[in-house]
Amino acid sequence: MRCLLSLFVLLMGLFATVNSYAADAPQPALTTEDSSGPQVVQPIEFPHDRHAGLRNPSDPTNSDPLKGGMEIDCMYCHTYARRSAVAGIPTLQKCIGCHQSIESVRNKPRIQELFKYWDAKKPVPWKKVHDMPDFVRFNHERHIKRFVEQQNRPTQEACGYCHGDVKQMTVARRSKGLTMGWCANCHQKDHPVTAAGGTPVGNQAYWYSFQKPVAGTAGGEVKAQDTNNIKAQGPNDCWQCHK
Amino acid sequence: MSQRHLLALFNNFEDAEAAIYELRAADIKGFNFDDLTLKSPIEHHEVESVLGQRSANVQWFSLGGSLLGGLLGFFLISGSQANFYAQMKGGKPIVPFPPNFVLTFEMCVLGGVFITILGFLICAGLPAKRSPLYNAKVSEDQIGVLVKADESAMAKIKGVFLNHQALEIQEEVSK
Amino acid sequence: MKDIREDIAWAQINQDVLKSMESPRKLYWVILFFAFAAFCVGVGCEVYQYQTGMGVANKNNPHAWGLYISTFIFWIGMSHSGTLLSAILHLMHADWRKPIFRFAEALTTFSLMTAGLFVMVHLGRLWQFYYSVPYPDERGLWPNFQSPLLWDAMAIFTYLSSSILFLYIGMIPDLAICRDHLHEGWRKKLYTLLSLGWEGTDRQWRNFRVTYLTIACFLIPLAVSVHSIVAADFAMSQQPGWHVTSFPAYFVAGALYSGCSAIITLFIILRYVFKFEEYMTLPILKKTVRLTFAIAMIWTYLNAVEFASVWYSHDQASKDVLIQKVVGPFAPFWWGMIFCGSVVPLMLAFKRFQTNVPVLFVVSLLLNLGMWLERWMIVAPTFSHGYYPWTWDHDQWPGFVQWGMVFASFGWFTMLFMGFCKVFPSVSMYEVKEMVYHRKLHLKNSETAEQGAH
Amino acid sequence: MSVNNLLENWAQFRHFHPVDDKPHDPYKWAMSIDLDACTGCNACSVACYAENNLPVVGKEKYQHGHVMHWIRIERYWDESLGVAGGGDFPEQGAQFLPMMCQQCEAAPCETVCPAAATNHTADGLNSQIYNRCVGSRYCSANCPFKVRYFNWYDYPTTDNVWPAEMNQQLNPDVTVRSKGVMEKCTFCVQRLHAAKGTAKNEGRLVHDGDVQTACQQACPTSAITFGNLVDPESKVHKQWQSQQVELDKDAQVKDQKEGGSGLRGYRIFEELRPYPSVMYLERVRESAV
Amino acid sequence: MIDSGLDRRDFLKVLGWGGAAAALSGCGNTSIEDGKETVVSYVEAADYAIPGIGVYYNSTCAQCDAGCSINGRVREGRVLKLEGNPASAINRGKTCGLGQAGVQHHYNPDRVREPMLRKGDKFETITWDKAYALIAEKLNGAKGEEVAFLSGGVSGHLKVLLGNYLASIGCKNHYVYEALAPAVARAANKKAYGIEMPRFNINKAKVVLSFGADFLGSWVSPVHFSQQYAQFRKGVDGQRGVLIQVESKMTLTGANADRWVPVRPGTEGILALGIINELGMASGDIAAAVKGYDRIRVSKETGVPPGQIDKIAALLKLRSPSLVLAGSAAEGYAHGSQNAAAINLLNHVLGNVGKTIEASSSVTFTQMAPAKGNTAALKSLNDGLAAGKYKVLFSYAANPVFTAPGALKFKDNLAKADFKVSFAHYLDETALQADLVLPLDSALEDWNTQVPEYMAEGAQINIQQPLMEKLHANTRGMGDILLALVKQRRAEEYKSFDDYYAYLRAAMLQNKGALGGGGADDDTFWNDTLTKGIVKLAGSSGALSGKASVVGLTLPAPSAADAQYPLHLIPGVTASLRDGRHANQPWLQESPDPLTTIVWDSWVEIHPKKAAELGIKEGDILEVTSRSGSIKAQAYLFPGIHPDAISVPLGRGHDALGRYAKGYGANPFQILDAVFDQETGELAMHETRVKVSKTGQCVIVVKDEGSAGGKQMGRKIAVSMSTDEVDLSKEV
Repeated sequence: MRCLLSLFVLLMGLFATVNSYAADAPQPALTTEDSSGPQVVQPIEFPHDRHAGLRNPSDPTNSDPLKGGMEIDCMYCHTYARRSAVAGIPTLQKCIGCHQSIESVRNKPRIQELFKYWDAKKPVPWKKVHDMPDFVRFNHERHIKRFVEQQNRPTQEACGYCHGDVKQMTVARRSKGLTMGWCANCHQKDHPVTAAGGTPVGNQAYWYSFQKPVAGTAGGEVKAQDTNNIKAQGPNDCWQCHK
Repeated sequence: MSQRHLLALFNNFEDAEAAIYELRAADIKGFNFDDLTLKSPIEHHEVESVLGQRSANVQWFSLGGSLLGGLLGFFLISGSQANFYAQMKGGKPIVPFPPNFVLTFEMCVLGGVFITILGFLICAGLPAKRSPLYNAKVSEDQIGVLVKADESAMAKIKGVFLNHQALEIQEEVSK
Repeated sequence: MKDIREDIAWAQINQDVLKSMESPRKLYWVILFFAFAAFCVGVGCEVYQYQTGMGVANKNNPHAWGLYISTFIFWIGMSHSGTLLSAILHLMHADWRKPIFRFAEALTTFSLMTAGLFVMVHLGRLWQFYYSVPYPDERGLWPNFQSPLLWDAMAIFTYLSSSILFLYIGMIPDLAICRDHLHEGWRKKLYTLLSLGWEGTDRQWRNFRVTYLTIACFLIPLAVSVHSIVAADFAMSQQPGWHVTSFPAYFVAGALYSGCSAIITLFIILRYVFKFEEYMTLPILKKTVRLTFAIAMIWTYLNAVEFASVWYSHDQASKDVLIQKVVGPFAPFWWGMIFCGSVVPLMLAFKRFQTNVPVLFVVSLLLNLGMWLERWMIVAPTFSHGYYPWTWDHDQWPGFVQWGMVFASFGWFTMLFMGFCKVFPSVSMYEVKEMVYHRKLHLKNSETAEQGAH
Repeated sequence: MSVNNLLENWAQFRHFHPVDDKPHDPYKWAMSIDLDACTGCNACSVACYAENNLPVVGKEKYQHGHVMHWIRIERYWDESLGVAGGGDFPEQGAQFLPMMCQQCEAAPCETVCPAAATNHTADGLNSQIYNRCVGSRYCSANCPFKVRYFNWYDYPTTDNVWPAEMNQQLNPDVTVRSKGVMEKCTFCVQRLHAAKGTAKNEGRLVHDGDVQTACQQACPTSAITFGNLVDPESKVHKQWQSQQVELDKDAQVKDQKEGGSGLRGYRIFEELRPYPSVMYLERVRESAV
Repeated sequence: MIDSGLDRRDFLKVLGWGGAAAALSGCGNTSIEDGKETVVSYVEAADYAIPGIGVYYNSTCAQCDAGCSINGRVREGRVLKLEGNPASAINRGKTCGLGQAGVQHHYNPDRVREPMLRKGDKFETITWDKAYALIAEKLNGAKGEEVAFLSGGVSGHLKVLLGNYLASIGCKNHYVYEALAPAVARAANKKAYGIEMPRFNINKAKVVLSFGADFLGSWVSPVHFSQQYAQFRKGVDGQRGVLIQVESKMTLTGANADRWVPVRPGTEGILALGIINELGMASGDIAAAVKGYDRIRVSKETGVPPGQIDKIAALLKLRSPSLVLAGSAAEGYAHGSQNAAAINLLNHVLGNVGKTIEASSSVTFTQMAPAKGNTAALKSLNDGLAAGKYKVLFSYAANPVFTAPGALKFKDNLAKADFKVSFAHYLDETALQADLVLPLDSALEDWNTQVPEYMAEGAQINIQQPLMEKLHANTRGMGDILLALVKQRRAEEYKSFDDYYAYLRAAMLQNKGALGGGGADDDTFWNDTLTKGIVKLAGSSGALSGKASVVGLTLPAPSAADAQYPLHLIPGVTASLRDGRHANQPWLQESPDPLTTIVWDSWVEIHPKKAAELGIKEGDILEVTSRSGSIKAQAYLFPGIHPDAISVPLGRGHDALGRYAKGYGANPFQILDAVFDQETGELAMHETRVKVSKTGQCVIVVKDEGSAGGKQMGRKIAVSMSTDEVDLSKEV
């Protein structure tokens, strides 16, 4: 009889754990959260740390490349990110634009390599680093608009959510999972959904924006106080990212 | 005093039954009647009247298993439907009853069957080590009675068995 | 005539049954080879289809489903025979089932395994099949629990695992016999392992009985639910000709029907091959045949109910599908189904055929053919003639890949079944002993009673 | 804990859409197609091929019914044509009907997909997620309109579907489907999302006319109108309203009027209760000739 | 949408070409771009070129001569899709299927990529310099009159440059050949209205009576007419327009008509006169001329029931203004001009001239006006070739080996020319016969101006500009080639133009004032022009001058039955394939014919009754034999055709033109008899008589229509209601 009892305790425990784990939006720990993606060998070993890294505080003029970066804004080069779904690679012209007047590094092998491409009028065959499957569509523009323009977060922080701490890297390397669960995780945190009564509806159902209309939007025009609400609506169906 | 095993083989169930009756009535010192095991090629219901009602608990496992399965089924399904943020079906609620009940039923059966089997293994003590005395005849056509008793009771028990036309008596070699 | 002789020695039973597990004859290997070859045809077809796309099976836009699904239902249906014999008849204390239920259960298990293959073969993206399996994943996604296909998967999984367990549990005492009476070798090790140390003690028997009974209780509603859920795949959809209330009952009847006819076929084969005349006696066959006849009539009735309800409904689309079946391009197959399913079984009503083995063999094969046609007639015609006339397509017929796969499923099943027969006892020895024992007891009691009356 | 969640928000989870719902907010994409204007010229269909990366399957596969046109033009003759008592010639011309996914509000396809690859979106579309699809084809089997198309072959790697150069035309905003995947008209969801993104950036809603579907844009007679049904300013809203066609009805009130309502709006297979989002306007036949 | 104001040329120059196309997408384990490792990046890029964002450029559709303006979506340097340009009066932002498929003309894998010279049976690749040198050499050895230039319809600056080139080599033999041009209509219109192509205001008419004019499908400017048609259906003054189509084979327009009137082939003119007679509105010599055409006689000769004639006449009388159109079906006979004249007379009688038929504008630069193609040109060329008059023959944008009637034996005659140069996009049938094949830029890579023949509102010059960089390095624009060739003779005159672009720009700027750019500086004007893609001009408006006249109007009695060849062959003109030059665009091959829904193949349309008579069922392979040859095609039972006629669609049956065209279907041009219109000398396309016989083979017809064969089976799918039930007034 005792064995029966203990068995039941065991089973109920099993039930509770399986059920709560399975039903409670499983977000298993990401194996790739801190690990890095494959090391990509680029045609030119581009030093992100040198360009975007923090200035050496002791030497604000920073003439020595070994002593810190130049804190260039991400979007100075990746200028398409705020205007397009695609962040894009800066044009070669952009690199040359600065480097033709930076005499100090002109003779470095990497810069010479760069100028070789320029002279041949050939684009640098940069390799993909953050390569998503073809059926995944990420919109850079919307994320920049939201984090940088609306919430005034620093660019490097906002970009870093997905791209990692690029200012520490030389050649960029994937450092976040970029899996679907990883994406969804963030969205669930940032777009909490509450039911009509105000209770948070778990971590699900962006869909409920469907039932909770933004006040006064039935018409074409929107009241001023609602515009933020419209801007903030996150994805609520699979089609947002897969189409 | 050390205990030893003794296995007697009978040609048919009546003989074995008679022998057990006698053993029970004899009340031999050094032999507890509960230490008697009947081994047979088929099931004999009648044995219960001889050995007394020894309980079978498997059905409780079945009940528990099916309840567990059903609960797990319903909540796992409903819970995941409530959490899967994009699984909206036009014309249907997010947690619909008819499909969930179907699956609850299946889970109920699944849990029931699995836990019943588990219960069977537990209650029947399977998988078991083979007992020290075993004869392949038991799985063919003979009835075996296995007793465990003190050394001192052995002779008496043997006597009883022989009285009832035991075909063969095997004794555990003394340690 | 008696179901079984009371005076068969128990040792004889062991000996006869174990003999069937001895090294196979040459013919066995030949048949096995052909079965394997047939299976390989299917593997070849699947590899081709997997690499090229489903189009090679000659399905198309209206004909979304084809022989895969119909053959799937066919095998699922066949699986109900085992449950019928071992569970339903067990609960009804019909002890004539005892010599034949083991192979029927094996039939259940293997036909389910065959059916499962068709689910896989049917998928357009087999390599992604795990998307329809409920498990907590990184994506946070679940399959759609509202889909009858998912219920189907769940029901089949439950049914298959329960059937395997049921078969196995019921076989433990026999495995112990095998362990005790076979020579050393890999088999002995296998049986030692599988018999879990069964010794036939009173405690083991007691729990065994309760377990067996309980699982039988579970299996009956399960089996019914499995085929009603398969019916739900169709009845829950909007296709004309599928959206029929009587489908679950119709499917279950059909399932039992095809299961029974498959049992007759295998009964005859095993009886002949293993010389089991002592155990698989003609009176048992007769009982099975009568059962089959009864179910055939139920099936015929439900068939008629379906037609009648469609005919008297105002659902023009369903009516069109029915007319299409009767007079359209599918007519030969539909009439074939009616002939094999409703006319041929009338022969079973005659006593002289009920024990005529050659006739029964042919009849049972025809019944199976009829039941296969039935499934095809359920699945295919409505696609060619659905709601939307613009997409009607009467010119599309299953391609060789589909036929190859159907053909291969029989090879696969034969392989599994033949393997089973040589590795496991296909007649339950302990239950036959029980049967003999009880018959003997009964005889003795009645003799005593008679004597007393004198 | 999920059980808590279930219990606390039970009412939300037992909510039936679209019957229990307030109107969609802020978007419900819908269409209306004027059959009197449609000439059956096929421009919409070709435009769809161009926009949505539809493969050209070729003669052989077309013969086997493997064609992938998301929007097809159907040509119907009068029922009386060629039968006893009817005429020998189609004297009233033919009837053309562009048929594409009707984006049903209670779509029969959604409930049956085992992998949940087709779902309902907040803006009232019937989404098809290619990468989630396992290819059971149940959705197609259950679609009364038969407007779902299955990738019977791997068209990206099939000869002469997209040979070199031809593949440069592929729209990068639309996934190219591989074998074993179901697909269908999406109401040009890539365009809808682009328009919504732009509108969001500007803190407004999408206005009528901001976005056109490819078929609508091409249609030489402007027979196709597309827009946001809940926006009272949109043309599609006005059309639905003036035709008295309501989204969540399986029979329209106007149709019960004796002597007819004089209105042309209808939806195909309304009585099957899928609540289609496409309203057709009946073709008009001149009674004077 | 971004309409760029920047110089398109600069844009193209600065675009570094990564070679790799941008990430094409795929799904699952197969993807076109799967495994591509590199990201697309540019060397330099203009501000507006943003990866992931489409840029839209205006240009002109070159798929047919209607001159629709298009708006191409370009992403990552690739043109993806063509939309209509809303600013154009011709198509107002709309396109037809043919226009949509323009990208497939550009990306077609079977384009010619290198200049090729014939070596025996094969071609070998040569350089452009060598090709030019060869042309110069051959021309030096030939007198001006020994050179002939065959082209399709050309207009704009290309036509000017071509004219200059021909003048420079002293060639006066420019044959402008279009197989399906409305040439008879032009002549008839000129006679009736004083203008070859007046403006037809379908939208202003309450009744349109069309004699075989497939204005919704392929006639003159279908996209424009389709829009007018939509307005016409919405109605003038709340009255929905009524369309009556008279023809022997149902066209797309016929399928949309309120009343489709099957008429005995060739008797359209008789019916028109019969209607005039029935109307009783004519007077004087017209009334006298039609007097004999009473309803009984007309009914007997045309096969149209008298009651039908009454109804049509009554309706025309009741509802005014109306519009009567004479289309190619009525004109394709030896008496085609007479038919057209009779039909145009109806407009005069009904008083439509000036109301629904108006004078059209034309561009003031007459040298840019389109050289209008016709089939009479083919005949003279053929005669010349047969006589061995030509040593050098150029051919551009025409494929006479495919489209010439079989009876002309054009291919054999062509062989008599010593040196044949073909400017070609693809190796079509004609290019295959050439000695030198010069690869052309596609219409989406090339510069040009285009002046449409049919002007919608005012006059306009359409700009055609490159939407992307050249796909193949060694193709050249026709303008560039002509410029290079003309420089061989007149190097001094043209030395300031590096290329055709410079020529075009200079030519446009020269007339800046007249083109509406007065006051603007050159760059602004030029950029503005390119941005818009259209130059709208006031244009010179000719006046309608024709008078109703019956002089010379004699309609022959319907031809007697031909015992040997009992059936009329009506070559079907489909909206998407036209004369077959687009047959290599797979979207068009796979786009079902609207009426039969057949794809990828030719068919013989035959009336079900006739088919029953002949024991023909759908899918039977029929042999169609005329006096000039025979072809084989599958039978399709089609109720929309006169029982005395069969129809085989044009455009298919290529034995060249690449993988999508070659070997699909049959070419009815091959069996056309060489019968010509008596007045204009145009080919009478409908005069061929044929017989059909079964070959015994049978196939499954590849079509979209299902087994229900276009019936709805009582399900309410495509529903219609009659005008007395409907209340259109409440509609939005």
